[in-house]
Amino acid sequence: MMIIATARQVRDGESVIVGMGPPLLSAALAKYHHAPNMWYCTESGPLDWVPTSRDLPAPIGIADHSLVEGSAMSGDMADALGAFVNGGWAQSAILQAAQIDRFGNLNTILAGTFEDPIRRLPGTGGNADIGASAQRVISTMPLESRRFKERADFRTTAGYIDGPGGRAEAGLAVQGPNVCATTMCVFSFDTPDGGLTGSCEMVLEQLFPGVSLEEVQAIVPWDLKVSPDLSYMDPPTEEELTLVRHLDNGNHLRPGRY
Amino acid sequence: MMIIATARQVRDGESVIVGMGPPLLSAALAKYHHAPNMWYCTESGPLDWVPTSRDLPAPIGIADHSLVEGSAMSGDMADALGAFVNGGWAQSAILQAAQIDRFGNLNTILAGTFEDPIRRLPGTGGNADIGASAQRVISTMPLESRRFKERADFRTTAGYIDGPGGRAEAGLAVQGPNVCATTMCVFSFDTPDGGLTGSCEMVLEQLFPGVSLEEVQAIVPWDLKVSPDLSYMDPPTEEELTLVRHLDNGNHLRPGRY
Amino acid sequence: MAEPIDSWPSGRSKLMTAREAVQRFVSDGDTIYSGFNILSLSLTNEIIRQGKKHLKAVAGSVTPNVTMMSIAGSVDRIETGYLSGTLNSKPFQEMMRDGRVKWNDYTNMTITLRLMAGGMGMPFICANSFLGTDYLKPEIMNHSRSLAEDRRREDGSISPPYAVIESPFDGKKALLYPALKPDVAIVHCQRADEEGNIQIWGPQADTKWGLWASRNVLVTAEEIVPRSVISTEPHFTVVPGFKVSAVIHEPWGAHPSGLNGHYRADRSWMELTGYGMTDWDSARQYLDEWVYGTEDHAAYITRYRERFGDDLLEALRVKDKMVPEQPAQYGWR
Amino acid sequence: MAEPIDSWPSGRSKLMTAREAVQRFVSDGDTIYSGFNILSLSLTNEIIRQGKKHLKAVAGSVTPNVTMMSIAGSVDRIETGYLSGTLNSKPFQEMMRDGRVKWNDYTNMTITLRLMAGGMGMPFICANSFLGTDYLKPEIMNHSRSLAEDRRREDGSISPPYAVIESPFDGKKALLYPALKPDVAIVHCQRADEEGNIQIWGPQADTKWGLWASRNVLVTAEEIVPRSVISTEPHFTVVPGFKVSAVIHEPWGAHPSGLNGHYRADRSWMELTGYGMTDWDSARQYLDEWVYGTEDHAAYITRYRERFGDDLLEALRVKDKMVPEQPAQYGWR
Repeated sequence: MMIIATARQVRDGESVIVGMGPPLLSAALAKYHHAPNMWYCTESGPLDWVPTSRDLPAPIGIADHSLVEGSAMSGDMADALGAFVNGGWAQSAILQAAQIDRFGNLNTILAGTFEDPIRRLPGTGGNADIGASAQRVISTMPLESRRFKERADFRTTAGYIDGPGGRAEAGLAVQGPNVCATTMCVFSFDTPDGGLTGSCEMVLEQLFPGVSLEEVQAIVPWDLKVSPDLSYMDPPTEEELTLVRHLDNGNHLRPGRY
Repeated sequence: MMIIATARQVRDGESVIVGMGPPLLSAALAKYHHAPNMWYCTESGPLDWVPTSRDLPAPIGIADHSLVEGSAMSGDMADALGAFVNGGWAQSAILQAAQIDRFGNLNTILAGTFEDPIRRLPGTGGNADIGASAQRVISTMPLESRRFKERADFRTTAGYIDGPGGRAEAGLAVQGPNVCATTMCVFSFDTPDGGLTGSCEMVLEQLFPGVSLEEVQAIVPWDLKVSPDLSYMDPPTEEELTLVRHLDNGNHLRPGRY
Repeated sequence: MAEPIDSWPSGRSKLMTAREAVQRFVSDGDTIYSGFNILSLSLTNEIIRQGKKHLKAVAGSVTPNVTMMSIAGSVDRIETGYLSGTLNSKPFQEMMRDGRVKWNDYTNMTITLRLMAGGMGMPFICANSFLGTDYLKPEIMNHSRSLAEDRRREDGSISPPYAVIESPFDGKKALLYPALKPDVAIVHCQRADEEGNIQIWGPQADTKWGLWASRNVLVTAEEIVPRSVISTEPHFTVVPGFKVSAVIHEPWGAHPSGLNGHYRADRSWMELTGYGMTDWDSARQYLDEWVYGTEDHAAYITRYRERFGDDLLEALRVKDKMVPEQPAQYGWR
Repeated sequence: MAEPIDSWPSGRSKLMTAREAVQRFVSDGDTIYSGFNILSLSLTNEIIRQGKKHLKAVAGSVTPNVTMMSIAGSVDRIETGYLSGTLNSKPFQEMMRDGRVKWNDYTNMTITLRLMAGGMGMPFICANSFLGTDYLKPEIMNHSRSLAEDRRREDGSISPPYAVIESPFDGKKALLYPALKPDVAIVHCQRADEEGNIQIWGPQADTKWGLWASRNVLVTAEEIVPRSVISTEPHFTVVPGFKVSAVIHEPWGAHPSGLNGHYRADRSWMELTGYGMTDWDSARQYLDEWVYGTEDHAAYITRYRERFGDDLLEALRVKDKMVPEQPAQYGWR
């Protein structure tokens, strides 16, 4: 469901920088399903991946060799993260993270504090690079209390920072997190202009079928904003489910997750 | 003679960044003649050119397509000028210029002054980049009074600037012009340590056969330093003359010049 | 205001004529990247035909087509490291002296790095190239024919063309150059597909970063090929299709300069005409006959054939092939 | 002190064994580049065998071989954007917590740019990646397990891992990262010639700049090829031979990771052993059997074949080929 909810956020014809992990699967689903003309790009260098056959599974890593066959360009990180993303050409990004907070800041580095970490995570990779510069950011992670924080244990990737004007103040482009797709619902962010005005807070947009507002609020530790047009997400179609199982090829999907 | 005198300065086995014009010919002569293992590189991207046949003429431009056939690497200016030269891997450079001065600073931009130029020249190209960073710089130009100045009309490429310590003071690596080969003689520079000490002035090292010290001093406008072991350059061998004519293919050599 | 590149949905063909491309994507006052590798005479001539004005030409080294655009009145500002074809052009020498053409000097490397910075969204980048030279003198940075006006800040002060600071890391001097972000890039390539995936081989110079840094990329291609040709040799792609605004099919598009793998430079023609730039009369003559007098590049090539015969042109075609001895394999299954 | 690369005359073969390469070019305390594309297990294991100490590992993303070198006691400092294989390694988690491994975090892009700066002789380079994050807090820059000591200046003060300045051009905030110049780079490639011309295809990541930036480059090559193979596809060369100190012929040199065009990653092996890093016992066991217990990579592969049979290894070989539909031609005559 999370994979599918994320995939549905991808628009046909847009250039997308796809982060490691589940985003690779969501983006592949979008490409096979409703966005054949999206530009599927990963940070290790392959730009505009077009699978040479519908039988191929989704890439399982950002440097997966299957990404080169069918790509329009085989470049490097200076091309993919430097020019494509930091140069401002990535219309959307799909990112996973360990934590997200009220203002959409992401944490990829550790649980706890730097001086006394509960656990060191692999780190940001290109996450911070992408969050700083992509025109539109879609984050994706399971809705769990350890992941949703009033303030992330550590901010490795800038969202709206502490609220309106935060990005401009920090010297970042006025744009930022736009969507967060989870295992129970989809959030948007309350800002009309990329973080200059509005509360810049996460807003509940869509509930998955069978999920209640209360269940979500019970997990999110702050007083959650709810969209006036809160709706239920359309259930996954047979086509989406078949595709996602085929594409995943047993790599990401785990019972009860995603 | 100037072409040959310049070529003789190239050592076998060293990496060389070859500037446009006559240096392309001198470097090719060295490669065909006594330095088969030099690394022949030009700023447009071809690195380590090895002619595929001894019948080939010298390249006539720094982006000559003949430079790609036989090269170990076909890169770009970020590789050739950025990484190879500015990164400090060019052991020698061969540069032409319109003017050189007492301390080996070069001028490639104009005769006269910026506010009242007699003539605008094409400009520095990679000359200033190379002069700033190559480990050893060989400049080459006809010995003419309009070219040899106490101070260049305009300094586009740093030599030792105003003398000892000049480069360090300016923030440049301690190294600089080492040789200037002309149509009448060869100059070295008076510094034991790349410009920290010594007078850093041009020093007459070798006279071409039949040329007198007085003839040279008559053209050079400052009181010229002369090496204690001033010598006469060995006359060009038949082999050198045959090779240089063949390699030039009628492009650079003009009667009475070079 | 030229049409922004993001008005293009992906997957849609960007094939068009040079005329349409210049109409849609080149505006008076634009900064235009046109490197010495590989010049597109087709787009150069079209810019002149459409009488575009006040363009600023930038590249590590610029080819005679920039001198041409200047003499024709389209280019009046230049930032480059090398002006190919100035020495022999009286009109151009005159324009640079009397200020009709203004300029600031950089170098092959520093323009490449400035484009790299522009392409990667950096405000500036370091290089030591001008340390110890006269270029760091304030009166030179803003000499009377410099581009100081282009660098005027909102508060009226003038931003420098390069600046020395102390490194916050080791306290040493560092010379900074501002990022360069052209409005338009014009270039010719060996091949491209309809979506604008551009493939170039041979000396690369500053091409790749010139294209990444430019807002709109207009490319003339010697060959238009299917996507599968591009994607089976993805290492030749210098910028991907989403970065490109217009693709024009233009055989002999680089003439009179050469195109690796296709044809050699037409040196006799260059010497014959020097692109007609040696004096004002020859310049006007050249422009009337070869630019205004031809409606597009096909007509230019046709006139060339009529004037000099097919043989002269065909003689330029490359005959030798450099064949990979052991072609690299990308297989993964 | 390791032997400087300029002690190599060009044109002389740099072929040697991994043992000789590590003996000659890796010294205790060195900063070593080992990117995630493509790891050289051969050189990793040899560094551990020779008991090198106090190495600092750097790369945009580092692969489990860095975790291995840390657990084996060779690496005690890391600068990277991503640590592949930390989550499941108790020993490594322990070492990062108790300070036996110190680190500062960067990102895939900023390490790539820092290597680019190092490779191009720049003191620093700009990127906005950490603006607005907690990384800019002073107490984080120099946290108790950070590499602050490595950044201590002669005057005793500590140079920051990144610094915000005001741009001298537009006055806006700019975040600077210091150049990164490793002492040694270790990498595996598809092919190289004896002189060290390295050719790599597939995802390039930060490899090229990691090699340009490093003082000594040690490369294991799946194939050693004649110069003519290199020079007929010169676009695949990532750095030229004069930049390389040692070339080692090492079939299956990237195992257990994959090599585009040759073999796939050995996932079953990775899951089976996790490079033996999950706990201290399995780590010691793995090191004893697969590193100390094998004299070189050939012995490692032989043991693998003995243990699991040839089929398991051979099954990884790539069968499909991606054939250029219209091979680019470099001809010029």
